[in-house]
Amino acid sequence: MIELTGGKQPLTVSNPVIAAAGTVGFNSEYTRLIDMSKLGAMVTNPVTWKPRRAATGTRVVPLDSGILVHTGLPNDGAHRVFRANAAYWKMSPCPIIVHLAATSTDEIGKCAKVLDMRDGVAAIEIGLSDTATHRDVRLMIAAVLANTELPILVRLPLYSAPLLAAAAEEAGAGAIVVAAPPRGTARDPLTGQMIGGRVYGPWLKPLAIRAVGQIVSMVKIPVIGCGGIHNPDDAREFLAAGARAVQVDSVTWVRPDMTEIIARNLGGLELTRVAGALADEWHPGLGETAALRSQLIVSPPPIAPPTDLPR
Amino acid sequence: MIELTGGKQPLTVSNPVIAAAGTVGFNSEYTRLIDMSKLGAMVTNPVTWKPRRAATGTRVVPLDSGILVHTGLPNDGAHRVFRANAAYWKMSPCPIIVHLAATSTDEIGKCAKVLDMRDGVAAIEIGLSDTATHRDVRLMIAAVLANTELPILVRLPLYSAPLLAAAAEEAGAGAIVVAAPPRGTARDPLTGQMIGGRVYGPWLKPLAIRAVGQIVSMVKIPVIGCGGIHNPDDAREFLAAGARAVQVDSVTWVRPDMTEIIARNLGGLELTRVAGALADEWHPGLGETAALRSQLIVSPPPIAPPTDLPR
Amino acid sequence: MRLEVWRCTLGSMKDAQAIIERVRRMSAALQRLDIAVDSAQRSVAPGQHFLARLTESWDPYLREPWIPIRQQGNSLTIERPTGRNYQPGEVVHLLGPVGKPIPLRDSTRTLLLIAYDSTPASLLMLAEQALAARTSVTMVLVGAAQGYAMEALPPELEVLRGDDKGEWPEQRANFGWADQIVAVAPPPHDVTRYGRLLEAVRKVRVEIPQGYLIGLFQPPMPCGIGACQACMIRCQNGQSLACIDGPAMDLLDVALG
Amino acid sequence: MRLEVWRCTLGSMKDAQAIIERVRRMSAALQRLDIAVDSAQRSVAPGQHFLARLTESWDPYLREPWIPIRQQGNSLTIERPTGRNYQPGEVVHLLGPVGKPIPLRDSTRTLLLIAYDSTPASLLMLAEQALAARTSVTMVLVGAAQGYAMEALPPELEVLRGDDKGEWPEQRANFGWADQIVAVAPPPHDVTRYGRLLEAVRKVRVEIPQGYLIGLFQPPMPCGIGACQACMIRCQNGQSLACIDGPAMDLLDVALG
Ligand SMILES: Cc1cc2nc3c(=O)[nH]c(=O)nc-3n(C[C@H](O)[C@H](O)[C@H](O)COP(=O)(O)OP(=O)(O)OC[C@H]3O[C@@H](n4cnc5c(N)ncnc54)[C@H](O)[C@@H]3O)c2cc1C
Ligand SMILES: Cc1cc2nc3c(=O)[nH]c(=O)nc-3n(C[C@H](O)[C@H](O)[C@H](O)COP(=O)(O)OP(=O)(O)OC[C@H]3O[C@@H](n4cnc5c(N)ncnc54)[C@H](O)[C@@H]3O)c2cc1C
Ligand SMILES: Cc1cc2nc3c(=O)[nH]c(=O)nc-3n(C[C@H](O)[C@H](O)[C@H](O)COP(=O)(O)O)c2cc1C
Ligand SMILES: Cc1cc2nc3c(=O)[nH]c(=O)nc-3n(C[C@H](O)[C@H](O)[C@H](O)COP(=O)(O)O)c2cc1C
Ligand code: FES
Ligand code: FES
Repeated sequence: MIELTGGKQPLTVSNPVIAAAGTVGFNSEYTRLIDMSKLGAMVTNPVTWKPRRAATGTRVVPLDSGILVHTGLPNDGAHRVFRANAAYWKMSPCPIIVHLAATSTDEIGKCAKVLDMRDGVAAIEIGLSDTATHRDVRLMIAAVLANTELPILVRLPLYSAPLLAAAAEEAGAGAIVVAAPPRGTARDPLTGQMIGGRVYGPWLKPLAIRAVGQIVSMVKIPVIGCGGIHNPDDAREFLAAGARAVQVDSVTWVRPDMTEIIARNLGGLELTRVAGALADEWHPGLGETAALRSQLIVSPPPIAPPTDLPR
Repeated sequence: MIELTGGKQPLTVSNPVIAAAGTVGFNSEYTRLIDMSKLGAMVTNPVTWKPRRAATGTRVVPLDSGILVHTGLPNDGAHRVFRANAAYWKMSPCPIIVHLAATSTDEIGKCAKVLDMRDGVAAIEIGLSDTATHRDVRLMIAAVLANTELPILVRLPLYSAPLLAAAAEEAGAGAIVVAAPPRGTARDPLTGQMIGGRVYGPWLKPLAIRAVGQIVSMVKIPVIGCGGIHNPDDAREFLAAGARAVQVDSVTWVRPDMTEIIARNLGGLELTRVAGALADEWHPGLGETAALRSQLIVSPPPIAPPTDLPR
Repeated sequence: MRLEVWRCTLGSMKDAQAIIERVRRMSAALQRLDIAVDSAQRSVAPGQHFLARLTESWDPYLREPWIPIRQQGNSLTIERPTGRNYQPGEVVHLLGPVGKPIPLRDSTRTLLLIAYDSTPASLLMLAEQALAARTSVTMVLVGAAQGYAMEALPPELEVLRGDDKGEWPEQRANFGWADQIVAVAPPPHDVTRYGRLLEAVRKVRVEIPQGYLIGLFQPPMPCGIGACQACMIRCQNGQSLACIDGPAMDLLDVALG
Repeated sequence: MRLEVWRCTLGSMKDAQAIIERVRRMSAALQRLDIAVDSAQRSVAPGQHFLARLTESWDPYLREPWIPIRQQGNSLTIERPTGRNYQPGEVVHLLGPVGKPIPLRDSTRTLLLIAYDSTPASLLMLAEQALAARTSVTMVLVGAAQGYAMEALPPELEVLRGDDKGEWPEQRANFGWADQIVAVAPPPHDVTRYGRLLEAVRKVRVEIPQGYLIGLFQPPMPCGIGACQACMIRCQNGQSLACIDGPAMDLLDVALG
């Protein structure tokens, strides 16, 4: 087990791979494509105290090797979101971490209070605005701490993460998530307008890993790496840089199977790499297609199929 | 003509497309592949007062859609660099902007003083370290201003550019370049080591454009956009965001022709898009290859070949 | 409202591999691909589509929407622009079916289909199924949609043409005649187009019943599964996800303002 | 030092298109491509290579090094690992020739080539040209290089095998016999390998003349043209660029410490 947060009541997870806020929804959306029980946890989409409507206009701009998304953090407000998802959170195959957008100390405090009384919520992740200051970090964490005993993760913006990390630790965060996706501006090919939004892609990885490396030497609480992970090796690079765990983001949208593969790989559950099949799906001959055979010539099977298949 | 810098002696260029520092060398390296006279200017690789040796160990890590480079700013020191390149700078087909790395006020001041007396240098670009503060910005600019009448461009780090822009303007910068490539960390596939360095790729563009958009509303001096430009439309997005001109970076390495195409396009010199030939290379029948024909079916020739070809 | 159909198609969503078996050029702008698909993806209904990925590279990053226009045995026919070359034998990752079937009312005997400025591909399966069920179907190609290859349309279909403003001579008659209307307009002008359509229909029909006037919403879909919230449609009464609740939306429910 | 040759090859650098004409599988790990190249790129000399780009996508981003092993008429033969499928007819962007020819001394009648842990591809053109000029050539395949397909080597070549430590039984004899030695070791272990080689040669030859012991440096090359400074080699006396001054470096000049 991995202690994901410090503090009195640490959150422990069985796998270091977590689905990041904003990528897997509030509920069971991905259970149809991903075995969520293989993940260490899932972070919900952001929740605010008051309901928020979707942004108008363009909300997606395709980028070279990535995507810009501008949703406007739509959600039905804390009460309705918690009510609508309570049943699933209780029976979820992996721990649920609820992401609260740090709109104001008052509102985030109220959200935390409501969550504190709910079963099925393993922790709270605080999401800060890109312009958050030391003071914002301290006040938001204090507001949440005052209203819940739940472990608290704080997700810091990429650019300012090294500047804010120590403040988050001092204020009582149980773990730091490095980092939220940065914001960018790109031209919408359909309307010709310049659109601002969060940007995602594999290229986020070196930027986030650098920030992780800087921050692990500053704080004692666990650091959770996030940004641009697209395969198991990417995730391992974050661990090598000092992260305790990782959050997988936009790859889930474009290659949902990859999120499970990453979790299985880091959890030691990937046994039959050659055929690309799951351990419990493997049977003799599975890897014998022509396409797979041609790959084999380049790199021979690293290990023999296990005689004892884990469930 | 485009006024690239403010101030008494503005630097004017004939094309808004400039080759960025660190990408085209100190001298005529790319004249064999690019018609440099089509560019607005070229910025040299960084120069320091004292000679610097190349970094040891891994200096290049291929990334998804990009590259991490860690050179260690190697150069023979201001005196030798200036002497070795003086002849070319004087006869260069485009204005030369010399990039000075801001190692210390003393050293950068001495570099500026030597440059001030040289023919063939159109301007100085100051390169700041990633951790530069307001104070560093002010002191470095002051040190250069005290030693030269040359126009001064200041290239700001991506993450802190919006925070430092006003300070650069106040201190007397003639223009702001937004932004220097950010630093990242990635695993070298050959050695397995984690390597830190500058990162480049098309995905830099939305991040840099956002910073440009923020900064043009803060300062009155020209802003020059830089980061991830890989085709003419990318460059136009920077102009749409308020940039006066653009610097083209790593695409020059992987598609040198593209740098010229971008300059020609933004300079109104791209006339025969269909055959992909230069205006002065066009002749009847040039576009008649099978490959080109198949493209034509999708999008018919936008314009007829010009009857009067510009030189 | 055919809820049981929706449930069951939601349940069958999969990310599976398919193989391109045949590539036919239909016109200068269009080609059709016959693809052999996983059994779970065969039972796709009009309105549903797939998110396709053809490369292991991350550029392009997003999956592209592949709209089936016909289903036959193991294979689906997909319509694509001619920009890219597809090879028979090529393997493609398909995620789907995405979305719900277009809710055709049982009482519909006369069906009006309108394609604004886009290929009518997402209406073709519906048209063929309706024609096979002896429903009279009229298709109006409006604006840029007029360039669509006529040969690619079923011969039994009545085809009309509308101008760039979205009007055509038989418009009022059509609105009076149709038991149900299904329109497709591409983003970013979908809401504007549908707003004008609703206005125009209101001039002919005093009362528009629930489920009578359907618009298809096809914004870019990063996830296709209801998670990323990028495909939200603002409704009179909250918001809906195009990938889960759509693409077919009752235009009376949508905030067209 | 054949300066005029270098000048003229520097001058001929180009970014041009080439067409793959033939693809032959040589072994489980190797394939050879015959490519038709631009006339300016035909006159490539042993040691020079090209930077190739096969896709319009930005992933992969960097060009890959293509090392010619033979030149015949319009076409070059390139050796590549079997991981990727190449198609006859495929067009490839080639930038080059990159670097300078390996400076073979006029007096060389016996040539020792050593490939450490890598394909000897970058020595093959040199070997064939030297053999054609009636020079005796011995090639030592060291460490992982031992797996190289023997059938792919010219039959007149004497081939020896060295162990993972870089040693082989005939080593001392070879060093005494050779008029010149050219070695290739891939990064990141090139400097270490060459350092040990220099030491071993010193044990046999008291005095090593300038230009006698050559090592090829093949770090990743983003630009290949001397601009990015990523391919620098630390020398006794300053620094050199592998893409401009290399790949062949006199090991006496390089800082092997
Ligand atoms: C028409 C057709 C016929 C085929 N016939 C055969 C056949 O006869 N034999 C055969 O072996 N294959 C066959 N395949 C391929 C087969 O369907 C699978 O796609 C293949 O076994 C997995 O390859 P992949 O890595 O591309 O799959 P992916 O799409 O990458 O993965 C498929 C599933 O396996 C999981 N997974 C993949 N890799 C791992 C891993 N290393 N560890 C844990 N979980 C993992 C993923 O989460 C996902 O759920 C065929 C494919 C097609 C289209
Ligand atoms: C074997 C072979 C035979 C060929 N035969 C023919 C032939 O018969 N007829 C023919 O037309 N082509 C032919 N081509 C293609 C031709 O060589 C050129 O490559 C083509 O005309 C340019 O296409 P491109 O856009 O890919 O070139 P690029 O590599 O993109 O550009 C080539 C040069 O043109 C410049 N350039 C490109 N586009 C523009 C633009 N829009 N504006 C300004 N400058 C630009 C670039 O700076 C560069 O210097 C052949 C190619 C091969 C490999
Ligand atoms: C009031 C406010 C609160 C925010 N809180 C969060 C948050 O909790 N989590 C987060 O990821 N981003 C947060 N952000 C900052 C993000 O940069 C961005 O606004 C959010 O991800 C929505 O982006 P989009 O509307 O472009 O999709 C917040 C922004 C604002 C204005
Ligand atoms: C003393 C010092 C001065 C710097 N000056 C510059 C500069 O002038 N231009 C620049 O692009 N980067 C400058 N940087 C910061 C860069 O982030 C980085 O160090 C430089 O680009 C070299 O990166 P590399 O060694 O990883 O290739 C400077 C860094 C230091 C330590
Ligand atoms: S596409 Fe992601 S929620 Fe609809
Ligand atoms: S590869 Fe760029 S300088 Fe040698």
